[in-house]
Amino acid sequence: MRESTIMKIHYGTALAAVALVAVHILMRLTMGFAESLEYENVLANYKFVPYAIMLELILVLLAVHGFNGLRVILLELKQGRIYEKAVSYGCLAAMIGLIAYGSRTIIMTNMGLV
Amino acid sequence: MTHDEHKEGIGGMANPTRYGIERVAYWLMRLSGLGLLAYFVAHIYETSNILRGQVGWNEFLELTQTTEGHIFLALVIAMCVFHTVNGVRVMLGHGGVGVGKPARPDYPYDPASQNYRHKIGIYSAILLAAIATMYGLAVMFGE
Amino acid sequence: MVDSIEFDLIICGSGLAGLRAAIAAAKKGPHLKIGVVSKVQVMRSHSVSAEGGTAAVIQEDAGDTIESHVYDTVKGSDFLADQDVAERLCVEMPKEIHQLEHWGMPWSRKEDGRIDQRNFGGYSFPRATYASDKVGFFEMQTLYDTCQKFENIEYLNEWFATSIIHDGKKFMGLTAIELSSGTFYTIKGKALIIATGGAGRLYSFSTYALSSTPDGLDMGYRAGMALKDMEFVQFHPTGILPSGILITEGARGEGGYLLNNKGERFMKTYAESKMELAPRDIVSRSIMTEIEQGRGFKHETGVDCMKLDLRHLGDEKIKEKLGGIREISIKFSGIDPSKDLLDIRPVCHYMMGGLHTDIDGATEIQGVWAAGEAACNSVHGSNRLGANSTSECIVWGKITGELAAEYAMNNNTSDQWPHHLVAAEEKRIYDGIFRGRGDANPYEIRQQLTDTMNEKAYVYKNETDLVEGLKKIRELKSQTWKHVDDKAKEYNTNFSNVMELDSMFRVAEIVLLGAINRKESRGAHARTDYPKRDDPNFLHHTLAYYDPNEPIMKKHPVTITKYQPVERKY
Amino acid sequence: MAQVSSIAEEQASTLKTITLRIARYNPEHDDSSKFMEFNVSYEKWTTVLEAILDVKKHHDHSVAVRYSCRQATCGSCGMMINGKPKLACFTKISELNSNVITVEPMNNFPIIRDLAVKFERLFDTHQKIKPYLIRDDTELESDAKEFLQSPKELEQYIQFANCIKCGLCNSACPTMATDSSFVGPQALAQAYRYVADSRDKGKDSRLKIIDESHGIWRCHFAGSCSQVCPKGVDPAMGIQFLRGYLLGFRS
Ligand SMILES: Cc1cc2nc3c(=O)[nH]c(=O)nc-3n(C[C@H](O)[C@H](O)[C@H](O)COP(=O)(O)OP(=O)(O)OC[C@H]3O[C@@H](n4cnc5c(N)ncnc54)[C@H](O)[C@@H]3O)c2cc1C
Ligand code: HEM
Ligand code: SF4
Ligand code: F3S
Ligand code: FES
Repeated sequence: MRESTIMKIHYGTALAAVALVAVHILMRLTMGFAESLEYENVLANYKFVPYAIMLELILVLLAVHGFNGLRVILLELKQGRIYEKAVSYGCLAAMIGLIAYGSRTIIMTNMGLV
Repeated sequence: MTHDEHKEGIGGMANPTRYGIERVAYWLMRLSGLGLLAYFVAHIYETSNILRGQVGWNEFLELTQTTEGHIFLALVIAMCVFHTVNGVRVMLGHGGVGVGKPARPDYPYDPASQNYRHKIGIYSAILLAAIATMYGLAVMFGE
Repeated sequence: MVDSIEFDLIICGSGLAGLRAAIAAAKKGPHLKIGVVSKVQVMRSHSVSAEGGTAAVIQEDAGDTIESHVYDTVKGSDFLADQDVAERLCVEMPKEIHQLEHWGMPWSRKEDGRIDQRNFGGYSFPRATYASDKVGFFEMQTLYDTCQKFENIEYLNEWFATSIIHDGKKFMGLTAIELSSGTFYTIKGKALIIATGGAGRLYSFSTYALSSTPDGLDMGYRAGMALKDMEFVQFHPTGILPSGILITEGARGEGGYLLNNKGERFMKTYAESKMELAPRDIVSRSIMTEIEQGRGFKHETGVDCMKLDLRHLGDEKIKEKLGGIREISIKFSGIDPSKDLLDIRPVCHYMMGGLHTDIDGATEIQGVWAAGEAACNSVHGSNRLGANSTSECIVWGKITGELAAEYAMNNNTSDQWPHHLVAAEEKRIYDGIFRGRGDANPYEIRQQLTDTMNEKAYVYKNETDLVEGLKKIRELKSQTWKHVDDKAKEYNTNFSNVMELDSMFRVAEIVLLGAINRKESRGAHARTDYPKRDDPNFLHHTLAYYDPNEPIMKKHPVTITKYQPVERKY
Repeated sequence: MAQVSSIAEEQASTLKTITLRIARYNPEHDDSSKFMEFNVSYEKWTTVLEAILDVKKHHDHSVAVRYSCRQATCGSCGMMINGKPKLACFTKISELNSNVITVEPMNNFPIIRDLAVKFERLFDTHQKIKPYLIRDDTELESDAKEFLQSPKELEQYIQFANCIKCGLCNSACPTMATDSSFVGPQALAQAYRYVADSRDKGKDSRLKIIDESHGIWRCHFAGSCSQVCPKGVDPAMGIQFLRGYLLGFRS
């Protein structure tokens, strides 16, 4: 992929995340922080489909943004063909891994598999 | 390698003292990005405990409901707010917004891109991060 | 065995002349392998310091004419210029201004988008094309950047050329030291262009870059070429104190005044119609006369000086058109020209002389051309007009670049490589200089040499001073000064400094001998003991040929086409 | 030290002195860099370059240092002066306000010896971004009338054209400190210089060149380049404008 495309995604994910994370955190705060973390409330959140979709979105956006950020830092730290390939694919793999792991939580909770 | 090329290395990249506040912002941005990434990964793991049912969730929640946990969370809030606000500033800058206009430079030179708009952006990111952290601490410890 | 590399065309020197030649040659011969050899990194050549302008007739619609440019040049030269050469300069130059523009030169513009020009000394039309006051810098950038387009140009950054190898008639190669590694190389080639610039660091008070030493001239001289008209050294009226950095003539071109301690624009006494914009030789002499008659100032360093007043131009105009000298005067002298007067004094600025060439820039050795300040094709005669030098560099850069490329395409490298000459050169440098065992500090000797030139061969000269100066130079030379402390190979600037000093002795000697022999006053050569121009006896060029004992001095006729010498009045 | 001082030696009474510490290192022979200290006297206008050359003249001929114009125009004399990248010829001792002045070779450039560093990479990256007008060749090679350009259009790029290739920006940039493949602020600023020139039509081809994994995106707007530039070039500004094109903020 062109570096500009990657970086557009980086900025795009960040911008989209700003809005969504804000909602996510505000949810915590409107309810009262501790309350919001109670099991029932959390579970209820997960079961509310629009909220679950939002969580999934945040997950994808931040994983993409975060691991690309990590890739950038690692690329700048050290150079070399093999190293750079390893960093790129490594970050991609970690990103996919994290998304998969997080999605599992969201999907299973949402479908009531707990 | 580094020695041959006489690169300054991580120390030089990191050293925020020699240049202006812009360099400090650069450094905080990196740190907070990495910190947030670490928190994010941990957070995904943390929330996955919900799959272990009420007992599992509460067990894990207790682990974080300590003073250390709160301080850690406060730090995350700080990083998050700084990274977000500064991120918006950096994004605007990267798009060429607020970095001044090309003009004939007159001695003594004063680079237009290092202007008060971006400095205000940086200071407000720091300030907002501090306010949010305090608010967060108040909420967490205030119960 | 000595390390060896090979090019089709070698260009020694990467100032305006060298780079213009490289582009011309690369275009002419896209398959030629061209090597640009320079003792500084290519784009750092002295030419970047040129400030004020480049002369050309580009406003014929506004009344300027080529003819007028030719006449101004010839008159400015005090009729020692070869008039066919001057004409060539003026005819070729307009195209070059536009060519540079097409390559990206940021010329300053008029509101309607056309290239602007400013006033300069000795011209009857404002024809100095300018880009703020960083003309040479921007020209160098334009040429260097344009060079980057050509794949057949290679840059030998920081290679110090030491000698020209030839078989008595025909060029074969160069010897040079790569400074970063200290390796001695032979560079074989079919053709050579010498563009090693001026040698103003012969004087301690000088506008030149510290790298402007006579080693390039000396290299040609030792190879058997003549040095021509070396006695004509130009002193620019306005070198700022204490550094000697140039305040461009453009400052007066934009309307600056020269003031004496009575607050008068004293130039009215000396050049009523042109005032501050008379040719440089006249203005410099006027300043020295004022000082001698007690109407000068003392700078805090104790040196006599005069004042340059730019205040009435206003801050905005100074920033717009003279930003470079504004920076220089604030930084190096602590004076903001919009508020205070500048302390100035005549300063060594240009050498009219150089390696003797014909109108095409060809030297006396087959396959070798010379261009730019290192060459003397006699376009400037005994006094160059400001802004005509960058013009000369560009025009003859192009001419020699094309001719040398053509020659290189039609000739082969000789297979009889004269190993013994290379061995002799290696011995001269390493045994003679590097391992020289003197105990005098060469830097102090150099200081004394350049001070001597300053004192004995300044704006006004006379027999006694010149003879004393010559004696002093020879005495310094005979001291055991060949002393290179630094024994490392890598980046040994101690070594190159001493090689530069070695060349200074020979070239300083020729400057002084030429000045002693020329018993008249003409252009920049002003003798108090012979205050008049003497056309019957001295309307000729001076040639100096190398001889191990004493230079062989000869005369060479001046080409006069249209304009018979008359008295110069401004 | 100033050139006329030899004419007026009696001024010596006004002299003050400082300690000049010069980093000495020849990678071919030494294992590590060492500092040598010299006492040098100075006047209010003495520059660091003059002080170094004074040491070279009177104390130690072997100090390796690159210089030429001594008027901040040729770009030779960049070095670290008291920890910051500066031009030696454009830094007066009196303005440093310090009794000890430490000079070291510029960071992020391989050392040849002492204060002299290799510039090959800077020259290569400069060449890579096509630092010349791109336009139909027949137009460029004609020497007929000029392309018109108003003073306003000139102002769009003239500040970037002031670059003297001294490399100070590259030695200050945090990315350069670790990334030896980064094009660097010097070259990026020059890419912008030509893109912003109303006579040029090579924007797309230049944007393509710098849009790679060690290209323009490795700049994070740290601004150090602009803060150290001795010529007011402001590479940081040019870089953000270039990136503006790539992000579609500008056209
Ligand atoms: C301060 C100043 C301002 C000026 N302003 C103007 C002006 O406004 N208008 C104008 O028309 N003229 C001006 N001049 C004159 C003009 O700048 C010079 O005449 C012109 O730049 C000379 O260019 P050049 O190409 O001949 O050589 P230079 O630019 O002097 O270059 C010489 C080259 O030769 C190389 N070299 C020398 N010796 C060796 C060696 N032994 N081995 C390898 N390489 C070597 C050097 O490295 C360098 O690359 C000015 C001169 C000065 C001093
Ligand atoms: C939601 C608001 C956020 C915004 C607006 C934002 C914005 C940005 C921007 C603009 C950059 C590029 C900085 C540069 O190139 O100099 C960046 C880098 C980065 N971000 Fe974010 N980000 C946000 C959230 C996050 C989160 C939650 C994480 C963690 C998962 C994160 C991790 C990173 C990392 C690791 C980098 C690389 C650091 C660097 O290059 O300096 N960001 N962010
Ligand atoms: S941009 Fe400034 S600091 Fe960088 S090389 Fe050019 S002049 Fe030097
Ligand atoms: S210092 Fe480096 S990070 Fe960017 S703004 Fe300048 S290039
Ligand atoms: S010596 Fe030329 S920039 Fe300092």
